[in-house]
Amino acid sequence: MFNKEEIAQRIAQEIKDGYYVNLGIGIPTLVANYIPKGINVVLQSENGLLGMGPFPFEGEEDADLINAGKQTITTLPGSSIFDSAMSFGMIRAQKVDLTILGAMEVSENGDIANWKIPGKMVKGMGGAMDLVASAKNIIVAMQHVNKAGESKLLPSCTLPLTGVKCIRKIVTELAVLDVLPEGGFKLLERAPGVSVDFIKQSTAGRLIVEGEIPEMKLNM
Amino acid sequence: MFNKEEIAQRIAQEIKDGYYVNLGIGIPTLVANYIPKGINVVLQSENGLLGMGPFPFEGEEDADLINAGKQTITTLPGSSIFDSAMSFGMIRAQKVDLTILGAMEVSENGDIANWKIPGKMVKGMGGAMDLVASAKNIIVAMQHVNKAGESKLLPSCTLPLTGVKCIRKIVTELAVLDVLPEGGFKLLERAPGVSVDFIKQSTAGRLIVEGEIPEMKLNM
Amino acid sequence: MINKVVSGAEEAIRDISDGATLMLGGFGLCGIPENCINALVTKGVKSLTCISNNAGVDDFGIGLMLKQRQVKKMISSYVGENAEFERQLLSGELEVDLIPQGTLATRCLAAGYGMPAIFTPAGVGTEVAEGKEIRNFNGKDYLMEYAFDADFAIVKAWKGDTAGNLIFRSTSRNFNPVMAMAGKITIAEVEELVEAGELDPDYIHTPGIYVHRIFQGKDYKKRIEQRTVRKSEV
Amino acid sequence: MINKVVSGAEEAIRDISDGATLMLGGFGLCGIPENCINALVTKGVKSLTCISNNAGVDDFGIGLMLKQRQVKKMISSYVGENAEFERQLLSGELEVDLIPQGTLATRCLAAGYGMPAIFTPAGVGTEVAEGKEIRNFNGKDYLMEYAFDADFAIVKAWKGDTAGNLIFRSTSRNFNPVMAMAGKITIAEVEELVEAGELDPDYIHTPGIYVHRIFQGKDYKKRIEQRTVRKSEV
Repeated sequence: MFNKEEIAQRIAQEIKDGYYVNLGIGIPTLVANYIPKGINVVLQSENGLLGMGPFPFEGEEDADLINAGKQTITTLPGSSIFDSAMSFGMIRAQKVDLTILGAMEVSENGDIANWKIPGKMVKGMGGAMDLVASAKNIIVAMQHVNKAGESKLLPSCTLPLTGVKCIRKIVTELAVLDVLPEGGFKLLERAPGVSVDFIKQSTAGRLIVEGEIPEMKLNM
Repeated sequence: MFNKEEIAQRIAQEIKDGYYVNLGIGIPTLVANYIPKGINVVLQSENGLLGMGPFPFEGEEDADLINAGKQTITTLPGSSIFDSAMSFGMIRAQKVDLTILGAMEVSENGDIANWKIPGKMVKGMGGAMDLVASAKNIIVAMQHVNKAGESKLLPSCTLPLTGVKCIRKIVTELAVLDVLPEGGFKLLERAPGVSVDFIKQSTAGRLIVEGEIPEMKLNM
Repeated sequence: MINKVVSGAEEAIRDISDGATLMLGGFGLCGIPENCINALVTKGVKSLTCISNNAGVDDFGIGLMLKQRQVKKMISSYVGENAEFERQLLSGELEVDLIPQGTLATRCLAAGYGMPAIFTPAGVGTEVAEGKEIRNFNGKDYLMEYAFDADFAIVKAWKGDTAGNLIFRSTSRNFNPVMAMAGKITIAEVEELVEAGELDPDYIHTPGIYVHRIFQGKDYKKRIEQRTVRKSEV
Repeated sequence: MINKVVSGAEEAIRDISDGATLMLGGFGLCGIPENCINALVTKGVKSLTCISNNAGVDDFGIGLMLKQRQVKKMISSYVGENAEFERQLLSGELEVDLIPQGTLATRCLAAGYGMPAIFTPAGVGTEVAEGKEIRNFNGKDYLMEYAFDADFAIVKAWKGDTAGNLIFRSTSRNFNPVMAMAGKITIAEVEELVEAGELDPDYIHTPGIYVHRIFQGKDYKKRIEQRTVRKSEV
């Protein structure tokens, strides 16, 4: 089984040279730490920054320079700043190559729910609905099952949707899966020590298993 | 009768303190020379400039700094530069208080034709259609009759339209007229030495004359 | 140039009255119009509709107005981090309209650019789409969303000049320029107010035509919501 | 950062082939991509659709491409000042689609901002409206106009960096930033190319994400169309 850092590490392998990438809050944020050496990637923060750098050194925090998670950050040589309309303009126009975000539920046809639980205080969707509706390539980073032990990969979402038919790939602590255009979770890789049977038990939606399923490998 | 300079001078009197003004090519350009002293006015050039200044001194022309008529110009303290989308954005959003432009024909319901003569080479409408469709206050500067001696103030336009029901005021070499919301040219002032009868003969559209019509005065 | 300078926040907000619709710039606590918010709290104006990406925290930003129950309705994309907000929302004292962040930004842009409506895919197939017109272009569905109609836009810039031109610093730009374009009356508070001519025309973010009142603010706290740092390399 | 630098105009336009749709920045002769236009003339690519506010003059700008009959169709707002253009148009060799200047700019913006269509009042009640959807918002009629779909956008900036970030100078900005956002492939030629990090992130007009290829141009003529001056005060 993978921990959060390993999920992030595995997702980082999906990032290609020359990609502009938007990272959501939570596990996706960790992906930044594992971008393969030798490739050039630019991180977009939807509050209006291209070229997000690491956290500032202590004492160098700038209240005017934050990311979409409201964390103090830095810029990099070649960064640019813009307003929120342009930020979501470039997202809608699919200039961002890859979006990585968390989810509460994903359905076998690629629907995602990640913003609202009925009966609980709703904080809002932020930029998530724009991102999932626009991005050409979306990877979800999440736990395979929720705290109650229920699968988060479902035949159809039970929670209010964030977007429909948009998720292409899922990486969990158990597995890497593609969401097929025709529907269904296609198992691509399993985490070390995790059996296909266990993944089957943990997946409520239609799981497609074809041939031998290799173990996930982390390029270090 | 007024000459072009005097038409421009009369129109300049319509400009109020704090106005943002867009001046078209031809007589409207001359208006800039007669803006009353002591009032603050900002000229917008739709190629992307607020705060258009006078022509540059000889030898100081800058190929990168032109107005919508492609003439070399200057900026003023407080000028700003922006792209064409923002320029027409502020025009459509009615941030420009007054638009002054020329016309081939104006109809008694406020339609304007100023871009195309069938059978002749058409150069294009440029920004004129955007300006007339968006501006809240439009003054037309033109000759009362064309070179063939025909009235340019018509019951309805014969040339292809630039915009409909948009012209509010007309200043010609003969007269100042309002275009009434319900239709008709209401005569407000006549040029020095020009009789109401002469204006009547020169106006093909419905002319409304009420009471004594004063002579145009130029505040020098 | 036209002079847009007013004496301070109090004069700038003088005609904001009960029931007004306000846009307030900022993202989280970054780039919020601190001076004007404080003045609105002092003035005690009520039943406001506030269009702002976030709602501040309990003791800062729009949170100060919420605490005094000055806000009738929030139109935001994300409203976490505020216990008093949650209390008012759950008790029904406060209305909240949650809309996608890009939709929020683009509805401001639409107002500033004189476009009555725009199309966005954000929210298609979700509860955000309820009651809205859906239209298909090139095989993809879009929602039609309307331009905002706000009585006042209140923004915070880094520098501004007497003609109302604004420059924003770093990511405190965020919603400020698009809201500055979108208000019927736009009020800008700036950290540094300079004479017209001191800012380079090529680097103005918001042209003065969009700004009706400007003043130099004071005592900026510029609070940090999530202070994240790494250890200094020695 | 991602490096967008190519060796020059020839490499930048290498894959522009017959029948392509190009956007070309500039207003009149101000801010036009001189190097790329010259390279297109040398390459001799044909049957182009050119989206550009103007069509150059007989011996400069897009006029050079017209002279060689490389252009099948012009989409512009104003095409005067060009005798060869007029000849081709009247003889039916050249198609011309004249559209209002603001519509031209906003259809670029729409493409760059992922909006499939926009609403504008420009052209309502005129021949521009023929065949178009008209829609009333708040008592006013608007035309629905579609986002442009251009294979290449070719723009000219003042400064650019290796990451593709662009800065424009004075009114040579005009259509360049909106077209830069709108091309499937965007090519930028700049007067001065600098290393990533040399331009202040706060004053970038076009973020590098929109630019696919950038190079430092040479031998700029920057011709003036209407030289208007006043006498020097002595």
